[in-house]
Amino acid sequence: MDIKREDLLQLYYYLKLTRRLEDRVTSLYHQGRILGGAWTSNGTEAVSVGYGYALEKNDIAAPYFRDMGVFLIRGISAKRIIAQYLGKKTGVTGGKEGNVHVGDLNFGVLGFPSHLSDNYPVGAGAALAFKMRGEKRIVAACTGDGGTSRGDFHEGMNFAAVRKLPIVFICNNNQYAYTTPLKLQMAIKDIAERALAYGIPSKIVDGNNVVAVYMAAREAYEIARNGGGPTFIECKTMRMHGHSEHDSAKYVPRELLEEWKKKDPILHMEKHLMENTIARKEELDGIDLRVKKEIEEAESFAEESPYPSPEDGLKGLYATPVEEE
Amino acid sequence: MDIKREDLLQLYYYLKLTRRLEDRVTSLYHQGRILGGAWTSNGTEAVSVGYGYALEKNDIAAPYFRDMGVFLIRGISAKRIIAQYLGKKTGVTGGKEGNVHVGDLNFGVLGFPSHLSDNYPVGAGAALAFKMRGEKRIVAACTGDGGTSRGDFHEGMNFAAVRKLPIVFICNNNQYAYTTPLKLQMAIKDIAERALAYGIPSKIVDGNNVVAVYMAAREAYEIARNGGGPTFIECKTMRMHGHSEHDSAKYVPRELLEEWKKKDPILHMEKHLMENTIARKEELDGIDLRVKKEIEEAESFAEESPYPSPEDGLKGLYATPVEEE
Amino acid sequence: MKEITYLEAIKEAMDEEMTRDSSVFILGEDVGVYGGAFRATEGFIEKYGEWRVLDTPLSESGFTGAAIGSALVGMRPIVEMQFADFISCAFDQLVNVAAKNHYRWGASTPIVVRAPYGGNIHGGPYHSQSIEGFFFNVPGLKIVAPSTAYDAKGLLKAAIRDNDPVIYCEHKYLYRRIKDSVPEEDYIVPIGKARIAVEGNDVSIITYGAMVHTALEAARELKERGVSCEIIDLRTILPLDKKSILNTVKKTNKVVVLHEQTKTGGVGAEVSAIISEYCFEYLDGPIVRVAAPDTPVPYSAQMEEAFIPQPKDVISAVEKLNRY
Amino acid sequence: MKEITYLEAIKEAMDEEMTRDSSVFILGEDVGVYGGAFRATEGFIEKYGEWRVLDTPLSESGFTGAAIGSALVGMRPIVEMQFADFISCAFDQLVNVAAKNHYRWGASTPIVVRAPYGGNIHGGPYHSQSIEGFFFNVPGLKIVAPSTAYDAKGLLKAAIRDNDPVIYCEHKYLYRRIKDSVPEEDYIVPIGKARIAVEGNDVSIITYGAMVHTALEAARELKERGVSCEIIDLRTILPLDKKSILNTVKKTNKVVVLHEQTKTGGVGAEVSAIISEYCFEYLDGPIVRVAAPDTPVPYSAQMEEAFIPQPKDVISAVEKLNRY
Ligand SMILES: Cc1ncc(C[n+]2csc(CCOP(=O)(O)OP(=O)(O)O)c2C)c(N)n1
Ligand SMILES: Cc1ncc(C[n+]2csc(CCOP(=O)(O)OP(=O)(O)O)c2C)c(N)n1
Ligand SMILES: [Mg+2]
Ligand SMILES: [Mg+2]
Repeated sequence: MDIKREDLLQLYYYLKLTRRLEDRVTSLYHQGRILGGAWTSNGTEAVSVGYGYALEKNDIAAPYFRDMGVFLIRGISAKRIIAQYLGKKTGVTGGKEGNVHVGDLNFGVLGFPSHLSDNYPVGAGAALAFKMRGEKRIVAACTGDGGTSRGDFHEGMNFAAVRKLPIVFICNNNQYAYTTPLKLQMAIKDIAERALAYGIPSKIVDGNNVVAVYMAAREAYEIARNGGGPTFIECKTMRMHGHSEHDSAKYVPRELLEEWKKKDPILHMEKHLMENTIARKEELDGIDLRVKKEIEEAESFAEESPYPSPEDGLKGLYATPVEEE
Repeated sequence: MDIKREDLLQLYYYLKLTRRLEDRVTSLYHQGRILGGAWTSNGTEAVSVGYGYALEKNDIAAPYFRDMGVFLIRGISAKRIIAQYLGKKTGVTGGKEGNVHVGDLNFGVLGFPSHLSDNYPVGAGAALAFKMRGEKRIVAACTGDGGTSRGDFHEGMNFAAVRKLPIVFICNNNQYAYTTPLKLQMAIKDIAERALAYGIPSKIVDGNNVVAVYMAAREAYEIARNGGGPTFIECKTMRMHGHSEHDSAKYVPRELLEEWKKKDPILHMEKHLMENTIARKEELDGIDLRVKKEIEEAESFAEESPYPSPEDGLKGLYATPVEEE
Repeated sequence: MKEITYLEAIKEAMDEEMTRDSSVFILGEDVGVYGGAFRATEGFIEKYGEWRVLDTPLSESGFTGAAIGSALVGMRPIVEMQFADFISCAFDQLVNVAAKNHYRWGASTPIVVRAPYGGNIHGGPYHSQSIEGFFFNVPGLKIVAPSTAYDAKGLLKAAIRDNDPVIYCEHKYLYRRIKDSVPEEDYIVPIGKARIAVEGNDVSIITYGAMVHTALEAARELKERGVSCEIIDLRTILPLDKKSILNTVKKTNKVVVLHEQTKTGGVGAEVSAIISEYCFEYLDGPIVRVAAPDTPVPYSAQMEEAFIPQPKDVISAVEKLNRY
Repeated sequence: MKEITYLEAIKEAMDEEMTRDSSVFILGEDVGVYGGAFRATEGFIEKYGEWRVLDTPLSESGFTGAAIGSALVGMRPIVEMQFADFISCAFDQLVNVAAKNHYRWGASTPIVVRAPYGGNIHGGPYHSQSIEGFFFNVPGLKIVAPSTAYDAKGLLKAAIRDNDPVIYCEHKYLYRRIKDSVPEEDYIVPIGKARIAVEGNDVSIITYGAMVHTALEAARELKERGVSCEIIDLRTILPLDKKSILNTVKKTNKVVVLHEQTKTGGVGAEVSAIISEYCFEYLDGPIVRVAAPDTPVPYSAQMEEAFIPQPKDVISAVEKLNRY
């Protein structure tokens, strides 16, 4: 399998878009302009961008909360995301939800329920539907290293394995679950070992190399799409911010951060593109400029958007409301 | 490790006691004298007898519902068990519970909650307490093949592995979960592969060979007792009755049953004892006679026992009742 | 019209809906080859194949989650809990995923969870629970609990066609014990509508599920003693049919609320609260609840019988109230 | 006496109990090095070591189950849910294991589950839930919900010493927002006893948790308008202190029940039902409930404020009732 130049540039664009969007969110948070918390994927953007970009239009993503790249790639705009953070009516959920607890079926993104790994079985169910209906669509479901300790991880993986469903399970192993390091989460070396329990083949990829993530995902998607069943992909990376923007992550050894800083996924991609003369500095700067503008516009849009009305909160409980006479 | 002659005879005795007790329960069920359902371990008795007998007095068992051998070995008498089935006040739970949904801390047996594998984390918690207090006690927790698909299996195993707890996890792999064969439960060959996900060493033993189960358990208990952490033991066996006594198990291929009938754990043990001249036929017959009498007495005891009063059902909700003034 | 049992009604509803709509399918433990622990899906796998009648691994959260996921992309799954008691293992998926999808991000989750519930079958604490209380304070779910074959069929069809997650409480005690008439042709019983099971003037008995039959028995006896009871069968528990509740109170002015669920925090509390909030001035006496005591469901016959509300308990509550 | 915050009270209670009794320990996500998401256990791991303050894998059912197992063999674990919302993942262990152990087989399960709950903090649907409704119909559990630092400390101590499973609902909104006096010496607040927060004559407001402060604010305003409110702080939700509830009704004859939990199936329904069942004749008007609407907790400030009952809602309910 190889990858086209325009795809490489698109990957770069989405890495940048994700980074700049979340950096902006971080600033807004520190300015006190975001109501609730703010979680970013800083340092790990290659995971969501890589697996998100490898999806085809009719596929479905069942993401978790550090998957900003997926939301953007699928078509949930930066505008709606900043509006979401600000609690605006134009946010992805009209203000019902904050931050990345979102989804939009128009773009093939299942909502992320805060409860980690709930989306593993849910994703498997979407894959089941595709298989039952003979559709050539696949699902990519993602969770964090922490999420792999949950029962729903187990039940979702096992169900998908038994029914050989067209789903690929991704794990963003950023080495911490909030403050809890891997060694207090599991007694194995690689999270990929978890997949052995289900007879699901697994791969370990450099989660800071967006091309590697993309290629691994594409390959696994092809297998799934052709009836080969699930794959588990462990992306090894490192969370470079605190768990959320209020957390200074003092519990993470500074050396570890220093080490991973050098492996930054955007720097990595820039180097890759330039050293292989795929793109010149100026071209990348051009992309960055585009991104910058897009984020600025998104912010203006969000700022100018109205807040929902108090009554809006009373609407939408049921898809089929029960009429009171 | 070797095993004393008297232990071998005790293992034989408990196999017989378990079989005869459950055969009696089966008859009572078909006579309509048992209120609810009746589940037996017929054909798989070597599992619970083997792992139960390997426990030491202060250890704790966290069994599941096909572990009659464990209940008996720990000291919950056949009397109380039949009384339990009949809903008598002298039953293990005074009539609150039926069948094998029982436990008794006086004998180091944690109650079995019907929800399969709930006792994996619960067992791990007891092991945690032993480790925290520096006690040289261990826990043996058991579930069925079906139970290994549950989230609590995953969470309990993982927790025990991370904290290297003194617990041994047993799995009675009798090839069916109610009517569901292994291939619809998991996409792996051996359930022992599940243990790889936690870094827990595993063993596969012939679940119809009580000595093999006993020896494997004893060895694993020693490791756990000495700080070596958990082991997972898969006992391969075959459920020879229906799921419960109302179920004729038509969905199980007859040939499979024929094949396993030859491997009956009691026949196996008799052969072992006689061929190795550990015991003569007469001695085994003597044991059988003792067992028969014990069951007869147990039944009389149960039959003659009173039923609880309606008011008994209102008692015992709280350990510390909240006084209403 | 034809006479069928409650269990047959459930079976027919599923069968007809599966024939009508290819997006309807069933999953759960042992629903395939065996046809389910209570045989509600007997013969289905032969008829619809193993991809529309799925035997799942023993993992309630996993297969409920899978049902939700399939529903989000257009399927209409029916999840069978082997016993309602095991729904506790799927609690998180139901409460935090299914119930909140539509409110949070506008996605409809048309799943039905069949929950064989209730006691009086000597099942003991783990095979007899009434589970509606687990979900009664969870906005976004719907809960129904039929008491007749007619309603069992019509409500299940309505639930399958509904676009929201519905917990369908089917009472195990009624499966083969009751029989009544259902039309030959397709029909539904709308979610959210109670029915008047018996009209009467002196006291209202508001109830649902197996207790409707307990109420009927009590009412027959009371009639002989000259007390005329109106029995309201709620049918839908969430959301409650407020109007029917208030109407009967306005008519009789005296209310007994009856359920098999334990008393504290039961559906009866809400019914009572609705009444005293919205038609207090019509009340001619206290609102009396007849319900199970606050304990698990005991196994022994003596204790279980004392646990489950009996006609005599209803009779004495009604008589006391009638004398008030 | 000294002034401490609600959060400090929780911290002190745990600290003192851990010092007093070596069988008390804490487990949950990030309770160790970090001291918990809300810093309730800050410094504990240094003081008590990593085997009494356990950072667990992300697995609520697993570590709640482990807590139960440890309790069965003599420990007194305190389980910290990172947010109460995640207790849904441990529902089965709490409802089917912890709650039923004693009834079923006589084994006591002294665990405390700390559940940081409630809204008004812009947490949205998954970080703002009131979870008492999940457990309110489950016999065998105890549920407490303090509203002051004094009660937070005393009830937590009582919960730790109690031999039954206790769900300790600590309201996140109150953590650092309220402060009050607690004694220097050891004390407990008994489980099962409500308190009169304010004495009054015209209308009773029965409530708990953060809403006690909403009631206080409303009562101050109402006093100026000449209406004297009695405020009952339930403190224990399961089992309810019936006597205190009935006493205040007998005194004022008019009741508003107030809670942040959604209305249908809330604690208020049970309070209302108890009143109309046991002291109907004392009632001079309908029992009015002021509660959150039946939806998840929305994120945006405008919608969240409308969701959470406000003093003005209480005031208008009381005034309407007072005029009745
Ligand atoms: C079931 C559940 N329990 C607790 C939480 C609270 N929580 C939010 S994120 C988080 C840590 C997640 O770690 P991980 O899965 O590694 O993802 P990461 O944040 O590192 O990307 C926790 C404990 C949650 N979301 N879900
Ligand atoms: C969580 C849960 N779901 C469903 C059941 C109902 N049930 C009782 S036994 C059983 C099959 C168990 O299979 P397995 O674990 O293999 O044990 P076995 O009966 O074969 O010994 C089922 C589904 C249960 N006890 N617990
Ligand atoms: Mg992580
Ligand atoms: Mg089995």
